[in-house]
Amino acid sequence: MSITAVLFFFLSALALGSALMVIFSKNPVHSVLWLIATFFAISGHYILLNAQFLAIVNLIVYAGAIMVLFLFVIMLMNLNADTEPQKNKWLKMAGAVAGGCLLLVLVGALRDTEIRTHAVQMKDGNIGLIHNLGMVLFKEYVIPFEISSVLFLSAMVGAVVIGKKGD
Amino acid sequence: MDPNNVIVTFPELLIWLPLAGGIISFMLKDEKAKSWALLSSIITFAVSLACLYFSTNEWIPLQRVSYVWLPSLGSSFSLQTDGLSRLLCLLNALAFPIAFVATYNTHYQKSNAFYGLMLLMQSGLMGVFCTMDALAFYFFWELALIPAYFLCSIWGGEKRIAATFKFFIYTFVGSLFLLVGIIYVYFHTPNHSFALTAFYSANLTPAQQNLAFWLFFVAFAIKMPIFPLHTWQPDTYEQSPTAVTMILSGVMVKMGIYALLRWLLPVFPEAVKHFDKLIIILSVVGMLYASCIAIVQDDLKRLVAYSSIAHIGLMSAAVFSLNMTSLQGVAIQMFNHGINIIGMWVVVELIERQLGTRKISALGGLAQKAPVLAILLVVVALANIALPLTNAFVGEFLMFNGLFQFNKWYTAFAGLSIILAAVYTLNMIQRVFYGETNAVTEKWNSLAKNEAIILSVVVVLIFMVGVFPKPLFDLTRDTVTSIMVLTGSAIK
Amino acid sequence: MNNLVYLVPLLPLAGFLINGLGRNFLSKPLVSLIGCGVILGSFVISLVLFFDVKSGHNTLANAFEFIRVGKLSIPFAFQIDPLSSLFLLIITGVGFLIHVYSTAYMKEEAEPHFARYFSYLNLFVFSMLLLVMGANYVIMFIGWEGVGLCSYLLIGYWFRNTEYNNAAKKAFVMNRIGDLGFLLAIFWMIQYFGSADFAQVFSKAGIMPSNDKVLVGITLLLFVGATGKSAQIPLYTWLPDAMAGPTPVSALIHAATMVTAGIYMIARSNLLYTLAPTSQGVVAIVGLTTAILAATIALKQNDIKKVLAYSTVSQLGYMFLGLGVGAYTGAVFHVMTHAFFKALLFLGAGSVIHAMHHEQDIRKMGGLSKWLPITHITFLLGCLAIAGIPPFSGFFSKDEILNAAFEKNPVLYYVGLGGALMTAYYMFRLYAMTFRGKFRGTHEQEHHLHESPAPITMPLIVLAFLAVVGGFLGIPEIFAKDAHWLEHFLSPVFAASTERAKHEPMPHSTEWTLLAVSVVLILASVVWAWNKFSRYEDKGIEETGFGKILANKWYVDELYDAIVNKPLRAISVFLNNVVEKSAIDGIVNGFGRVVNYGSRQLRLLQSGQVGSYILLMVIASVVFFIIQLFMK
Amino acid sequence: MPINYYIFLAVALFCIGVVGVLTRRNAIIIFMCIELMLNAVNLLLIAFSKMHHLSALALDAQTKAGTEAQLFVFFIMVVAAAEVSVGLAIIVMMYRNIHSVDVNFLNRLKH
Repeated sequence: MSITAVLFFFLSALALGSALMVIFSKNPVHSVLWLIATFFAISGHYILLNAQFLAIVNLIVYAGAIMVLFLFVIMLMNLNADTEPQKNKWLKMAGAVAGGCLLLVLVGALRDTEIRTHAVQMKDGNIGLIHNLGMVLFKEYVIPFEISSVLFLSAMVGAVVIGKKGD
Repeated sequence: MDPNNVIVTFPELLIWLPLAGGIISFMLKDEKAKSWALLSSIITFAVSLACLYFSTNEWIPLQRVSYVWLPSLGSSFSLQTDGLSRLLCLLNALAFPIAFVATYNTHYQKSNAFYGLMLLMQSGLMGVFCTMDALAFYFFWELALIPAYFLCSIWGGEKRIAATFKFFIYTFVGSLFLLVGIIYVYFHTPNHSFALTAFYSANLTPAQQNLAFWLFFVAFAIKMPIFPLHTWQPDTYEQSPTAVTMILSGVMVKMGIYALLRWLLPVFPEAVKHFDKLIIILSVVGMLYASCIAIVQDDLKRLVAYSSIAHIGLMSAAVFSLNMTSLQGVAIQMFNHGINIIGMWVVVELIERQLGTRKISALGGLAQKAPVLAILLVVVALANIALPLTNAFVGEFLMFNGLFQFNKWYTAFAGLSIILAAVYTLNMIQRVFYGETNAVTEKWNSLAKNEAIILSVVVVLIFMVGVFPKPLFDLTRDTVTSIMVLTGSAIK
Repeated sequence: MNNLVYLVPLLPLAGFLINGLGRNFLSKPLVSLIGCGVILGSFVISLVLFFDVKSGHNTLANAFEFIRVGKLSIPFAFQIDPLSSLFLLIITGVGFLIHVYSTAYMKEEAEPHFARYFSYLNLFVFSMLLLVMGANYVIMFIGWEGVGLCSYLLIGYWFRNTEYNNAAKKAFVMNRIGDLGFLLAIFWMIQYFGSADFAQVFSKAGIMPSNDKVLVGITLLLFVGATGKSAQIPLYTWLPDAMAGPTPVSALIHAATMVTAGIYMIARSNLLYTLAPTSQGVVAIVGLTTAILAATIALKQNDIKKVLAYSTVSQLGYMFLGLGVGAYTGAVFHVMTHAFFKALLFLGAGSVIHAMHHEQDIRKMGGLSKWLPITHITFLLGCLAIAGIPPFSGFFSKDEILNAAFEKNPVLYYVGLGGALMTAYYMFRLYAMTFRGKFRGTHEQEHHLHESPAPITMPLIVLAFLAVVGGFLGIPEIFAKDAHWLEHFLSPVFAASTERAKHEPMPHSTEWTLLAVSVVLILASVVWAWNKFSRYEDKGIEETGFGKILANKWYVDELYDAIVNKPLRAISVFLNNVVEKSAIDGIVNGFGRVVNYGSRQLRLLQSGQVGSYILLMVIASVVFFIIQLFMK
Repeated sequence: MPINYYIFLAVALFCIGVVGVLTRRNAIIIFMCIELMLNAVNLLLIAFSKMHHLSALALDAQTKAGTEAQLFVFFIMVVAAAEVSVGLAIIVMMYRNIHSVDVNFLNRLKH
């Protein structure tokens, strides 16, 4: 087994395990931390796939900024394990079963696709480099890029308006 | 005037005039709307008379028009009048001024909207009678229906919402069936067209015809209505403002019969042959049933409603007897029934407005207070029971005659309804007009001029057609013959 | 000649319109003048037409096309032939006299009502003329329904009285039942013969075999129509009730003219009936039964007009008997004489009622001959005529019918004779109780008793004259050879029938015997009644036993009420309350309720909780995946 | 590494996210699960991009195929960031109003 394969399986196990912990931990703070772990694992996958830029962005934006925001909010509200009331047990079961079914169905469906043996390039390759992406982003995708700044602006305004107290 | 170089044709005028009138009425002030609506309807009436007059061969270009509408679907906005259409347009154009004059003394809230909707309805009705394209037909069918819904639900009586709801659901379900049916037949037309002629030449196997037949028939049967799909009618007639009831019963039910003649018989000739017995039996049962129920009604409006159901039953039986005599009878009876029942409603309206009640048991002795009204009502009521020399006799005579050619026993049973009709009509006359006056009927003032005139017009029409029906025969003969030919040739 | 033909019905129509529209402006004398004048005009024209016909010239006037559909054409056409011209004379002649009579009889009415009365009367004459002049069954039917309408309007003339209105309604509805039969017969004729024209129908029927199913059907249906209009079993009960109308109306409509429409119709269709002996038998038996039944009821009635009404029903029965045994001329002859003497009797009764201030109970009368001499004499003549005493008119006509019945079947004759005896008995009971003996009314009534004015007595005298001499138009062969003028006159109409139903004439000896027997028996019955009731005292005794049944008219009204009216009402109420409201509306509303209920249940799925929505979404996508991927 | 492995990994992560959304009532956790699902998709996108790149290399050594997919992921992250800011603002407001982040209290949709 090559090193990449080892890394792949290790990162996969880490991602799945942390993801499961996200949904199973009682304490929201723990969930956030497990989610960060998941993101790290996914970033590892990105690196394995030579998407170095995205791996970094993922870490900075997601694991860094967004999750910190989550933590902020949780701590602001002073939530802990006890504050969350238990959901109806049957509904919980139903949710789990439905999710499991979805998994089974998807896996069953995708098991026999014709592209299943296509290989994915690992280790080398340079399209994920910031240079390459930048060339495309600021040439062909410059307008969506600019528009996304408008999106941010409106999100900011929206967050401020929603978060404003009272009235 | 050169008929080949026309700016606007009659069917267009008949549709656009009321439409424009209606839209203008919406914009007018309350008090002006009434006179405006009357004026507009009179203009339409004049146009419909002109349409009758300019109907000879040389004027054909004036009677026919076709616009490109939805070419990709094979539908064109094509209008054309023939004898039957012209007759019904005349009825439609005549009914509205009568209804407006008869209710001139009644004030409706927001009358600009009221009269606007009325005129919209007239436009829709005109369209139904003139169009030669299935999609446009459906469009106008709905256009006529929707204003009726608003008119009844806004200006109706106490239980108007329930009644309107019933009316709407019934007719709407019917319309949906119709739409499905139209699309179904459309896919079986030779080159996917909505034109009437294409429908006539649709390739349908007998089994397909039977299916599509019911899709169409249910819609028309609800509109007419045929037993047992009739229960919306008494409620709606009872709750609607009388002007609307006049139009509903005088003109709108004719839509159903007209549609049977134009859109059902020639399109599904084999299915018609296949189901004729069933439908005639239903119609005859409905006639007797409605007549019996009319006997015990205490509300004038309901009584007239049930009597109308009985009369319509005869018409539908006659349509499905499918012979020259019966169809000719139906063609002219459509006009006659419209006139007569509007006359009945005028009287009911007068009584209700002046005395504040429609309860037969609360009335009595009105003939002493209102002799002229009594005479006019008696004439209209007698026309309603088809006494000879009134207009309805000619139609009913022919319809019964045609039914007799179909089957003797059905006719004998159907004939019982003329006895029952005499029973309930005379009962009504007696209990409303004869006997001694009471506290309610003492309140009677007098007959206003416009009301007397309008009733007199109705009475004159009744006798004119009753004594000399030839013009109506001449008008409708060609249409009836062509329907017979279309239906008959397809059967062979 | 054609234009004159149109004038006959148009004149009364004009009278109707003028009097009807001008009822608020015209004075009573003017109304009377117009009302009577138009009828007189019609009468004069009828006379002209009559002489025209007599000289062998029939008229067929085609006014305009009424209905034309495909091959069927029904013109508005009038036909003047011996039969219709005879009826024209009766209708306009007797009609005119009764109009004149009415001017005095109705003079207490308020002006608009007076004009209304005359307009109705004119309208009636118009309809009746249409009926007899029509050249096809449809025009006849128009008149047929028209007279029914006028009868309705005139019976209910005093519309404030509920009972009168009920009587009017009953008359109209019962007539309508008959009309339905007539109408079906017309349809059948149109279907089978392709026309409703008399000429065409008869010519096509003429070549059909006897007792053909279609002919029997048509004739029976026509007879149903006749039973309605001419008050035969089972539709006769309206006629006695129709006496609610003013007395001249009873005389004109319910004695002289309208009720004989059925006889006219069958006489007109004589060929069809001759070709359908089965129907003829039915006609004869129904006619005879009605004659007897009505006569028995008349025996015990105390209302002067009711007695006359039942007598009319009974006499109509004789006419149908005549038609049924093929004595068409006899039946028409009896129509004519009956029109004379029954109109006379009704008008006489009207005169009595007028004098007695609307008292109609003969138990309260008596000895009126003293005060009402003219009425008394003319009434007596009428009674003699109806009883069938020679040489008064009733004798000849009734004798002709009974003789024909004897030829057909002696049993018919004996039963018929029994009815004739009863007729003589109850008529003279009526006469004796009214004019003989002591006056039994109140003093006040006695004080006001007086002979009626000339407009009332003059028609009485004219009619009495006709009732006396009318019979000489049809003197039987045994008295004088070829003296039966009427038979000769009508022979073109009945030619086809007589040809088909040839029979050996009765030996003269038999005829003489029958004649003698009947006259003696009738005289005996007259004398018996005269003696018995001249000394009548009103003891106020209730009838018992069989008499009670007769006095209550065999309880036929109650029977009809129980088997027709009440069930019909019950059915109607049932249909209205149960079937309409619960069943049909129930189903309709049931749909609505099901939809409503279903929606309410479905609404529970919409818990509003995001979690459940997502759950459903996931489940749905799983299902879609499964469908899409695995179910191919 | 066959693409299948990545697909299954992404699907598994996605389904874990779904289960989380379905079973938890805490709005913040639900929100986090949604982020998890987004990341699963991102992962898949990148895997596909590389697969695509590999097959395109066979035809052209200098190919840039697969870049677009990575840019898509980039944009998804951008949108996610905006979404989180608004979403968290909503949650904060919700907490201010009902002092809970339990989504079951949010059943106003019913009315």
